[in-house]
Amino acid sequence: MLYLSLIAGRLGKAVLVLLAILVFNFFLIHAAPGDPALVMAGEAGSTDAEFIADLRERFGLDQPLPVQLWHYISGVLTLDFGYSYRQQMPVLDLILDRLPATLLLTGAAFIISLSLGVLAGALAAMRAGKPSGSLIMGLALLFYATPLYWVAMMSVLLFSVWLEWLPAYGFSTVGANYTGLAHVGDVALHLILPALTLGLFFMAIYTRMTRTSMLSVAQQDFVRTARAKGVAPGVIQRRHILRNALLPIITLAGLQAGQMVGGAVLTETVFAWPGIGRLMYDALMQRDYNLLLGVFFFSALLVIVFNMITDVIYRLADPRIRGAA
Amino acid sequence: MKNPIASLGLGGLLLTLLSLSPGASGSSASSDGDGAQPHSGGEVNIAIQPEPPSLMLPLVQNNPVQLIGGNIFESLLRYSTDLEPMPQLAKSWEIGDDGLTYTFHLYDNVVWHDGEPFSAEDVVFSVGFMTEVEPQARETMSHVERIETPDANTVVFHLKQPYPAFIMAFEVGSMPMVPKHIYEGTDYHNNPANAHPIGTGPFEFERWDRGSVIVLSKNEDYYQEGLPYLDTLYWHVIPDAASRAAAYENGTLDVLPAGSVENFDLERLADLPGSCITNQGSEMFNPFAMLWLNNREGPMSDVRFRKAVMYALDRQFANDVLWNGLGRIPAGPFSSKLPEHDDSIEAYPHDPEQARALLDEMGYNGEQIRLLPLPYGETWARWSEAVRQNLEDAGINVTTEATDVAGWNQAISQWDYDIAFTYLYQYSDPSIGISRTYNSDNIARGSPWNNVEGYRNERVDELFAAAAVEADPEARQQLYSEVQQILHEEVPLAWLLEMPQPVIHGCDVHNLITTGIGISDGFKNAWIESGD
Amino acid sequence: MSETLLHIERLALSLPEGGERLYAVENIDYHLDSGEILCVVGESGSGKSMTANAIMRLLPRGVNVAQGRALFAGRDLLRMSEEEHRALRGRHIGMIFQEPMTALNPLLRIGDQLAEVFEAHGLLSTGERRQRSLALLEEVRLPDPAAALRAYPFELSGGQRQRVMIAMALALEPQLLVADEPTTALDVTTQAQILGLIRDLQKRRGMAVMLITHDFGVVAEVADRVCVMREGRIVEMGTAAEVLDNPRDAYTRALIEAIPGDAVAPPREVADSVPLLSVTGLDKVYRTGGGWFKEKREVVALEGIAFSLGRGETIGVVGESGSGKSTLGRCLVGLNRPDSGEIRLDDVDLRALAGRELREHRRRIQMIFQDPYASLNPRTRVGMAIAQGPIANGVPRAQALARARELLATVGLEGSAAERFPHEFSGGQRQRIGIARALALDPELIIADEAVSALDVSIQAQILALLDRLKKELSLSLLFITHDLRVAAQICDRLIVMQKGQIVEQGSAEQVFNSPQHAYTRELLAAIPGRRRPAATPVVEEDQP
Amino acid sequence: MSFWHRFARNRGALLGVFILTFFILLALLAPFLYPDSPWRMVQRPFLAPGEVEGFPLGTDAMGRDVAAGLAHGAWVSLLVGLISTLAAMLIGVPLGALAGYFGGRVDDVLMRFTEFFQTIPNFALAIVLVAILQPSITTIILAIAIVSWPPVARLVRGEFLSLKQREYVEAARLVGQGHVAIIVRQILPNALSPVIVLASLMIATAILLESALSFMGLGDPDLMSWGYMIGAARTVMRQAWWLSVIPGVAILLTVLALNLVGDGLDDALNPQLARQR
Repeated sequence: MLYLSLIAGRLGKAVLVLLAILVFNFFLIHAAPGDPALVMAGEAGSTDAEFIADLRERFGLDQPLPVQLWHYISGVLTLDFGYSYRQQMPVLDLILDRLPATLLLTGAAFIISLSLGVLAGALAAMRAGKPSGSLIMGLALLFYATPLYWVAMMSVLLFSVWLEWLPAYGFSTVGANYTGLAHVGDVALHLILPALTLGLFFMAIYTRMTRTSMLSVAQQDFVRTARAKGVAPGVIQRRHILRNALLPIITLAGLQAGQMVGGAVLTETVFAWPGIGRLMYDALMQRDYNLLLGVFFFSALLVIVFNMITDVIYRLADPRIRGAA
Repeated sequence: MKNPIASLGLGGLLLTLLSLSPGASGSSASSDGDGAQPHSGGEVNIAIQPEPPSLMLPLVQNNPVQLIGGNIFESLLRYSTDLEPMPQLAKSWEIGDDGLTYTFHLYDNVVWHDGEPFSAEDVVFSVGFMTEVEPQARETMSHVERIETPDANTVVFHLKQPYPAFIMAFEVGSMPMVPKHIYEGTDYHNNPANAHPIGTGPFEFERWDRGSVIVLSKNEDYYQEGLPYLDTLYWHVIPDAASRAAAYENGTLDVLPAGSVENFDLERLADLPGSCITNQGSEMFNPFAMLWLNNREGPMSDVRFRKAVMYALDRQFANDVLWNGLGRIPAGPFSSKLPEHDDSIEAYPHDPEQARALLDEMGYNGEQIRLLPLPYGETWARWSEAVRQNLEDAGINVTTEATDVAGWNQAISQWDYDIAFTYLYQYSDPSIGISRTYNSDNIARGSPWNNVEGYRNERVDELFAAAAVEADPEARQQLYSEVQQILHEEVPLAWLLEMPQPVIHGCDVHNLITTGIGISDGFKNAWIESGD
Repeated sequence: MSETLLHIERLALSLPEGGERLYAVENIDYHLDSGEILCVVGESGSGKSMTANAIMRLLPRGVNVAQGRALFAGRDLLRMSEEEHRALRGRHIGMIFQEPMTALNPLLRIGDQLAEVFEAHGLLSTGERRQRSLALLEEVRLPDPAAALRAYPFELSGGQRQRVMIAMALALEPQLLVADEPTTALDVTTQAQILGLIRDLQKRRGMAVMLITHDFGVVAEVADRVCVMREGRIVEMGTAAEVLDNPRDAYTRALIEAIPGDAVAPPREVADSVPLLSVTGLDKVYRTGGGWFKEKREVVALEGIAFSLGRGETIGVVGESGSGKSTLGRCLVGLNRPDSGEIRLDDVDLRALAGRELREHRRRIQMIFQDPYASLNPRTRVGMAIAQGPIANGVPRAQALARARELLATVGLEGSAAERFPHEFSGGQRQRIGIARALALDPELIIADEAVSALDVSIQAQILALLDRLKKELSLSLLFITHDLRVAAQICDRLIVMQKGQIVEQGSAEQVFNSPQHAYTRELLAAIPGRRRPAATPVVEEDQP
Repeated sequence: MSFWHRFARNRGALLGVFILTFFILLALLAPFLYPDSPWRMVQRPFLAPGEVEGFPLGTDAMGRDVAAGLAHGAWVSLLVGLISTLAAMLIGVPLGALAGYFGGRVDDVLMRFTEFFQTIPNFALAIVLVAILQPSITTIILAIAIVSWPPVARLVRGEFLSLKQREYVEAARLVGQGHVAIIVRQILPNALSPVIVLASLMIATAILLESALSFMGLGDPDLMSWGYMIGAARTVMRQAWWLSVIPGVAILLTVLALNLVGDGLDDALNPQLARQR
């Protein structure tokens, strides 16, 4: 009951934040030079003022900004995200079309980075001061310091062009028309490079964080208690140190799962991944206001959802929070 | 008077996709003539960038739409690489001796993709459709007094006065045929059929996975026996140029339309085994790169400054380094491709000393000049860096103001720039592609495609006006020569390059380019060797 | 019955280079017989815990065994393999620690943590482990042991957790129990219970206990034998009776004498009849949570508090943690805002004032804080720390700094201390600085909140003496908040006993000690460790550092 | 033990300082080492490193000296990193300080505000900001600052929340110091250590962010930065791999060095604080 009301409270707040983001972005976007009519007219090479005026009228861009905002917001409140000026399709359809790809990419990157990162970090913590531990940390630092897009470029060069092991871009093999398992395998193959590229940076973060966290937990009194009980070192690491060390990582993971959506813009561009990050970039360049706002809305929604999931997981993981609720 | 094709032309600005060869022909021919026999079957993979907003060519005419839409839609005619009219939906045509009647005889076995028969009524409807939605078509068709359809397969246009360029008006991008039975009486922009366009072309729309691929499949009921050869066309959406190059390299892609890879990559990709490059297929458009110089204000209003800019530019370097030496340096405002080009005009040489001297003479006080690059990829970015360096070497202080496409459009159309990159299509006639840039009655805020530099010269206005209606070729040439001499002397803007538009494709793809608009005219005649 | 269980021979533990001394402990030599309680006593830094840590192999990084042996049932604990040692830990040697709040894994249920002891040594089946755990919790007298098994540590109080720790340490019936300051973090009544429990279990099981403490009261309560340490060396060892009654070493003597006795200081002159401070009807409720969807929680911190304090008088406020005594102090100085009630200073109702006027009067009440480490800004020079108050009240900077130097001298520090940073001083010295800061605004009333409880006994005595002197010299009034009745007894004229936010008893110190009226007061008094022993008269003079 | 002593004990941190010093010197000396504009086309394009004397790192696609670009780029990258971090601090520190110090409603409002910025994916926001304001060094710095201040605010708030409970802060309140004095003199100096550590890492992140923006074509077109060099080299990666590798390695080393220094600062600053608590 308390749980439910808590979630209801969070939802209420989330709706407010989302609305605020929409309004903020609305004005931000309209502050940009040019508008969709001008872009489309420019593309079409049309010189006719009537043509541009016609476009503006068709898009409702001839109305005062507050009126446009009001239309937009009242639309969103009824889950109508409007029409993409450029793609001439409902924004919601466009986004829902692209969302699964982004979720797949970020989800895979997230799982890879979190699992490998925590594993590496735990190993590094247990081998702290030894060469193997330093090696892991050195690698983590290297991954952390390397620009994401650079890794992407280099890995396409290496794995797709030179070694020809993996596809260079795209979501699946075009024209192959795989079905069932073959399709899944095909997508998975395409997923490897972008997911690794996107995950590498975050993996480095988790590695560093896990190690730091474990080393600091290792200093705590209850670890000493466990040692005094005669618990085997491996069990201490796992049951006592790692478990407690994971708490701050859960928080971080929640924050970063959301940020991955933003980070995906670069990855999606280099790997031609048909996700919402690229949709955003294109919409921005084309001043496709409705679409851009829609993408912002959904990526913010993702952040909020991830945060809530994090909260729930944190509650499950930490009895103290559960108790305080 | 403007050809509707002009509307397409500047769409090329988005990312040059159309091909046109200004003189230099490709290193290897892609078309017929290598002896192999066409055969049916197979698929071709083509890069498409950016992803088109729609495939409804009659409503949206930017480059990616036309690249794909040219396969779905057709017009009455096509035009050879020598710009001669060829049959398309019209199997033959006659022009009255008075130049006032144009009679088209249509194929009688044409059906729309949905199975409905195509008839002369559709032609009349399409003309009405296009004049309603497209300003350029409006202008072209303003010469038409009335249209008659004596029978289902004949259309007759009666013009108000002679207008020789009318025969050039039936290119697929300017006058695509629209199915009357679907669009009549509907809100064209919101017709559900826009998502699944219906044409008469050799390929039908099959599938569009947004962000990934657009698939067209063979029109089995095509009215020309045996055509098309190919079964399927895959248009791959790959936003990154390097990824497109990689995809071509590993064999995923068969065709890279002009502009889909950066110029730096051209030579390498063309040199790959089994790779061919061609410069043909953009004869109809004739793209011409230049710098707008804002004649209204600051140093640019002084002709000495504008000349100094011409002297400062190292155009040879740009052509060699950025355009693989495939372009051609223009002497004046007319592309050397045009017959009206005056060969006696000499290009301004690269001479920074001369530029400096002119700047000293005019008393240029070192004021900052804003340079607006064209936001269409790396080649243009590099070019603007080179130009900035050229100008600085001549003593002009330059700051670059980068924008995205929308910002560029805004700045140009609001005249908020000092020097700006652009390129325009000159087409097949100066009255279509060139005069619009210099005519003073074409100065109007709000469009990036008119006389945005603000140049005014009554004599030039007169000459252009007279030349456009001059029937006698010699007299016409005289008028155009005078215009060229005046403009060359007054330098209203800086002429950079007659741009090459090379297409790279696997040599196993044959008959790729058969007309003056190249790939945009569709894969009707193309076939692939392996045919797998 | 007494066979030697643990024998430590010439043990020396080296400290990392660059420290203040070379060895943490040196030349340690003692033995522990089964069935006896050995108390290792010393002040902080004496190295009293180090030996135990060495035995348990829990030495901090950088501290190493330099020489010596620790024989447990004939085997050297310091040299056996880690595996062998691990088999002993928990099974033959149990250990409990000072801080029960952090010594249990917050994410595991009590039952799992208990069962882990058996699991670590591969004993019993899962069901049996549970049964034994339950029995153990019963044995340490935890209320509702079944519920406790399912509970997480945060759901238990400090005393309950310490009982769990004891149960855990005793689970496998070890021959030796090492208890490192097991009661220091606990309230006095809880402390008494835990000590009783340890004593009781030790008797029943006949195990040996090494109890490490700084409190001679605790020693008096439970020790069979005593080992006194100072600066890493043993200064005195003997039976409890010998050492307590007849300390041979001067340091031991000083320590024992420094324990505030439980006798009341000689009755002082009756204080000014005109009260400086009078408090009536003070209420304070802490509210947490709240907001749209959260449940509110209310904790009553103060309820109907009323008392008055005369000029030059010292009142002690005693009570256990959570009794509201600190809240009272904070309300008086204005750090907390009471919900209702009156605080009158010389007939001025502080609660009715605001702005400049309030500041003017606030100045008259100053505070000395508990933690000498937290009460000074580590990045502010000592002189500035003292001068900041006067400067904020408009005294010119130079003048305030000069005055700060004088005040440092007043509290027994050199004037040059003004130029240094707090971390260059010891805890006792810092507390003197804190006092100097409180004096800088020439207050009439000083509130000392647990001002000596973080200090070693010998230092405690010095600070108490200093306060006493200052009070007389500067005719200050003092409100002395403490959980330690022995300390209160030493310095206070009158006592206020608080429980759960209410005053349960107040009266002269003598009265409260000798004839406590309220049951809670009696309980508190009874819980004072070592109270049976006749107290030594406080003779410590304040020594100048 | 002094700060420097502790810092110097960390070999990684020393290495970081060494690398960083190298790049800072390179940046400072760039106008003297390469007085000409790094944009000047001075030789044949695509010279490999060492191919022609005087061009140790070769030339780029336009025949510009890569070494000159690297030196001038060091200046831009470090400047962007430093100033945008400073700007983020200027937003984040006061907001975090006010939220943490006053708590309650102020905290609520300021934290909602912070959350708001954290809810928008930050790279996306940076792209939008730069695209909308049009790319220039100022807008890039502004955009980086706007997307990177929230963690600062959160950190500072956390520090303030815990430090304001410190007895010395209460003591300052008792002796009558005002809010401003307490925030600035009592709490802020003690909250600064973790902020400094965070700042060193943020400089690194800012450099990465700038390079990513440049890579997307949103860099300042008049300034030669490392990110620009990689972005420009992307299209010629196959012809001249070194053009993307050289600035890539420069970014990598700088970010690495900043992280090492950050770790060193963390080691050196925070134990001291822990001991003083």
